[in-house]
Amino acid sequence: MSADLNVVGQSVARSDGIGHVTGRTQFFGDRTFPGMLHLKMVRSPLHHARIRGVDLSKAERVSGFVRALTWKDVPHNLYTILGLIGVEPEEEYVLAEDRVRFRGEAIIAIVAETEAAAHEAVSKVRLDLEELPAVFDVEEALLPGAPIVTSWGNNTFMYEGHPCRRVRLGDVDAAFERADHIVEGVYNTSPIEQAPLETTGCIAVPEANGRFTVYTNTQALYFSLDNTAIILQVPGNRLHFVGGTVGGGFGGKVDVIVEPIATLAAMLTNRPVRFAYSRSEEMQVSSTRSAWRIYIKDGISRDGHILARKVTSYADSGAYSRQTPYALTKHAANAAGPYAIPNVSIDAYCVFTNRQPASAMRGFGVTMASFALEVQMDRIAERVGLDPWTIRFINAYHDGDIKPHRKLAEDATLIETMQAAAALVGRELPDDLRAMTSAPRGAGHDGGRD
Amino acid sequence: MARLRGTGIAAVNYPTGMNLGGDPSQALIHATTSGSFVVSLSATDLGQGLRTVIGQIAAETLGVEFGEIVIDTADTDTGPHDMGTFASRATHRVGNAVIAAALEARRALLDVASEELEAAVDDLEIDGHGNLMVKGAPSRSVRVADIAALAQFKYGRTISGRGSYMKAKSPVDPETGAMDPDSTEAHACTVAEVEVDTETGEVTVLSIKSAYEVGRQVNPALVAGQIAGGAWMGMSHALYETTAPYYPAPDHSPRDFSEYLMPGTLEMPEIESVVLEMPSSNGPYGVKGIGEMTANSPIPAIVNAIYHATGVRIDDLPVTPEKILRGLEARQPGPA
Amino acid sequence: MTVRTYLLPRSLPEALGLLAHHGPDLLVMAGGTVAMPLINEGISLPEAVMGLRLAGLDRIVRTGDVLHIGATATLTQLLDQDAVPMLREAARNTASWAIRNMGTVGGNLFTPPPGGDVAVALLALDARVTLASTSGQRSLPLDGFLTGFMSNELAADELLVEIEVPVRSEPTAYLKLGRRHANTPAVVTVAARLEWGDGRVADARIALGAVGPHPIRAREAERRLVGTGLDAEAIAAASDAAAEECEPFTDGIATDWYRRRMVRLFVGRALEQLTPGATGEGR
Amino acid sequence: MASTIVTFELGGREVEVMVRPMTTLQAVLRNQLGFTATKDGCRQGGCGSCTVLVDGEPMLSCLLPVEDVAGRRVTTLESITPAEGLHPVQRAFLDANALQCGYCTPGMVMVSTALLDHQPAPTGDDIRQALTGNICRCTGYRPIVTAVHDAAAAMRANAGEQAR
Repeated sequence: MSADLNVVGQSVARSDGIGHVTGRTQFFGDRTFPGMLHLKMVRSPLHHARIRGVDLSKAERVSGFVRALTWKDVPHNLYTILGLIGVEPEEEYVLAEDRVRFRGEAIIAIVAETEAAAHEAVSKVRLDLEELPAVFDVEEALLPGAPIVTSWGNNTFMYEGHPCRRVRLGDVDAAFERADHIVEGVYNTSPIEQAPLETTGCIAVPEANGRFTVYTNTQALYFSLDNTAIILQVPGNRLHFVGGTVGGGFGGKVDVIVEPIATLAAMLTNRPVRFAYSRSEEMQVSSTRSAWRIYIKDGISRDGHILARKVTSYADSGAYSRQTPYALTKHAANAAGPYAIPNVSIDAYCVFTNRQPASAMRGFGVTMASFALEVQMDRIAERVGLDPWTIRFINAYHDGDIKPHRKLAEDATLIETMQAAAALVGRELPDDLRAMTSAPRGAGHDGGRD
Repeated sequence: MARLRGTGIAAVNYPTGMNLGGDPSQALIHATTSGSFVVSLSATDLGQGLRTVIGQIAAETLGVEFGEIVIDTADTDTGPHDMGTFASRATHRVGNAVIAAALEARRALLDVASEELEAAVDDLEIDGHGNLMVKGAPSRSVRVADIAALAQFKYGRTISGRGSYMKAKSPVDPETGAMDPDSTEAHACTVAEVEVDTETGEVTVLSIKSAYEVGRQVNPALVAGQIAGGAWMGMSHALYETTAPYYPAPDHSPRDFSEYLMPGTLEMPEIESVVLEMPSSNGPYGVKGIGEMTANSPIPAIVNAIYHATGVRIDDLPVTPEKILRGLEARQPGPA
Repeated sequence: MTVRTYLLPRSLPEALGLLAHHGPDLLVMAGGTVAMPLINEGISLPEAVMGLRLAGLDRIVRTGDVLHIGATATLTQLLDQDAVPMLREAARNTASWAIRNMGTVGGNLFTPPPGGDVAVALLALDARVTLASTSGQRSLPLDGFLTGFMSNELAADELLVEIEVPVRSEPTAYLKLGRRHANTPAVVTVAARLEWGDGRVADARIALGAVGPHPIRAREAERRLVGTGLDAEAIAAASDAAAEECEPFTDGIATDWYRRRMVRLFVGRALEQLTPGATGEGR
Repeated sequence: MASTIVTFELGGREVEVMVRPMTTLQAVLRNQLGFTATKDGCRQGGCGSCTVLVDGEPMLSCLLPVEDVAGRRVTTLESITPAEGLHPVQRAFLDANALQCGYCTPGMVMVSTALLDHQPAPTGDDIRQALTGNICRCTGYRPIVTAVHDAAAAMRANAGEQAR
């Protein structure tokens, strides 16, 4: 088939390569504008607190201070990224109103003539905070009496009336009864920073025609534009977003957090405004890959087939939703792994804690499921006395198999991929494994399944 | 001092596209007077090489040289809507939109050529190098560039095309979780080899060897780049990275790159890979998407290799030297 | 406070005069590798800063058996001298090439743990520091200059101008454990130096980094070595003593638990390198 | 807060800038002179993306008050890029696909260039040691190390030809 193609399949030189090696590639932050102001955030020093008062008087006297923005200046003071993909409720404030739910939450935006003046003014804002009890563990957050992070009375995202995203296929309890082995594991992962080398940022520039041009390194240009238009309550046609060259994303630049407030500041000052995260803000404030706790319980037949798999997952969303509720749905769809398992039960909880919010990162909802599942597969292999290759081959899904979410598998090539990996490392596979394919199961291919 | 070696494997799948669909990507293409084709998008390039692979897909579909394609992205005043670059969706979604736009532009080009060459559209072909000819009659060949100019100055036509790709939004059954959560699935299998210093608990990743099945490689060199970078990131996740070193405690969160640990040039393992191509039914030229998944299989492969080497199972990421040392000490009571 | 004054004296007297004139609020900076990140992020907001890069304090000169290291000599300059091999090793294990081109030996003494890898070596080498003010100079042992976390004997009107290191011939060992092999904060740093007499350890210096409020000496471990032939038993006793007497802390790099174990291990590894006949193979 | 005038050599010509006290060389290059190849990844000295050469030695422009380089010779990526074509290190980075997003690339190229100026025939360990202060989040470093090897070989071959 490749023979029919001319350029698809060829390693043509990257079209941006010369720009990259000469440094001529223009990133958003390589632009400067006359009169450009700098925005820095006053952030919560506490994990959870009630805001009793804010005193800007000393900050306002700093030489170079231009203005401060509070939540009262924000027309629609809620981020709308979930709303844009049809997920409710919107709950994260652009600037905190009466409460902060994580250390680093933005409270006041300071706009100043220079970055140094902005830093100085930020340091002079006095916050009157009443510290509240905080919760940091996904399971402690679900206990009765735990501090409530959200505005709706419990610490989970609600999926159509359920506190978790559910997937159900067959009857796991009955299959556990029949199983020869029960293998259980608990897997924990830490939050991780996307750490793109270029930090998240933008410059919003007022134009003579009343529009605003926003130079940004967002991963999703229209997401950012739509979100900004709603928060500012202006027609989208007043906004012009320019991007396309991003100094690394890895999911960290899908949150569209910086553009709305920078554009608002540009609107209120009628000057270009730059807002870019510092490296420590990128690490301590911007969204992370969520931490996970994943419980897996498997019922295994004597010959190593997985008869039933029950997965209970908790993702630490931090203080707000951002993209994590959506990640749990993707997680639930993939939490049984690339295996054919007739009985599956998955409960995937999006849990809120007083931690910096999590959101998207490379492998959204799947990376840590793959970690847990593939370590679990080795546990199963050890329990039933099979080698790690065999356990995966005999359980691998085939085209036409029903997945836990009830879509029939297509494009399944796990078996062929494992065969190629074995060949790469010189692992001699037994003939029966070498003969397998991912083709739909026929006679002799579904050996002994229930 | 003992240095123990072990190998581990992991096999994974990875879904392409925003899981529940409803995520459009659009493309517009028009020809210039000189026969170049401008592809207007609003998709962003994160460094994976989007501009390059989309240019290849456009060139392939139009039948012209890669150098004749100009990718104009991302500007909301000129580029049509795109949901964004994430979820391993860009090559799949934007590629499909560009194919649709290119086919429409190609048809407009052939319509003009048909008149100019007095031949039926179905009898025309473009050779992939910018030559347009009557099938079986190589002498009746013209340059695409000449037709593009004639379209503008003789026929007063545009040579342009519009394309959109969207997987319809899929609902989720809240009781059973029944849903359609992917467009296609790519696969990977990784074998990792590690060495563990039993006195310090330090892990050296010696090699990460993987097979990837990605449907179709539009640009093998760029795929190789994703694999090498993803393997490194997977190793980094497995052994180093955290914003909360003592999770769930929130203390000691890093502020800079000396505290936020990632492996460097002195920790590079050997990386080897093989790529299989089993084209998907719905990807552009069979593409599945590789961007995200390359970091996934190395993580459990490394963790399994550590167990194979030491007999200590660590189920908490990152696997720090301290966790290994505590595991070893728990197995063999008494000071090391 | 936005920096309103940046002073760049061209000589030591000028620097001392400026310090006396501006008083204790003047931030003194040498290589900038510690202060500049804090200023850039608005964490430190000094009004007036004095940079020492041009003050002529960057020479490394050997006089007899003493190596005089100007306070603003860079870590790269330490790599280029060969009088004291341990200092080369310490510099090589510190930060990255560009940081070594900027960071100074004097500045390393003011770097909070887990930084200060060169200071650990200097401590084991019995280095002395020279402090100067407009009213004169004084010299004191580095061991004693460092008094606590980010605190030292420097008076408000004084500058550190020089570090004096005795040049000796006995072998030394310097080991640093980080989470990476280079450009990495220390889990623990160990610098060891033994003086021998009649086949016995006559005197011992064991300095530890990243396991105390500042680089510290493991005095009990040193005592246990004196008079021994550095056999396995002596090494074990000294390692245990060092692990016992150090004051490890927990940070994002390692816990106190892990650091204490690594002190025991790396003091042992360092001493094994110093065993007569050892090949010197280490990390 | 009196501004001062600082003069230094940039890419072979003398430049004069008026700055507020303690403005970093990075800020001067990027914001005042438009030399934006020097990047801005952390301002903490931790990423290497702002690496420039001062009198031929790699330094981090984010940590360097511009007053400190008065009278000295500063080399940025713009300075080593030939009017036509590419420097051998740039060519090698391009050919080895030693880049993805491009944000670390200028710093990587500057350090590599300095290394090859000091050591025309570096070992693999020399290369890896030289690059330990430069972070890349995309490539996993292997293609970058390969590129520096390739550049060294190309520059030696080129020097050999010129000698003949």
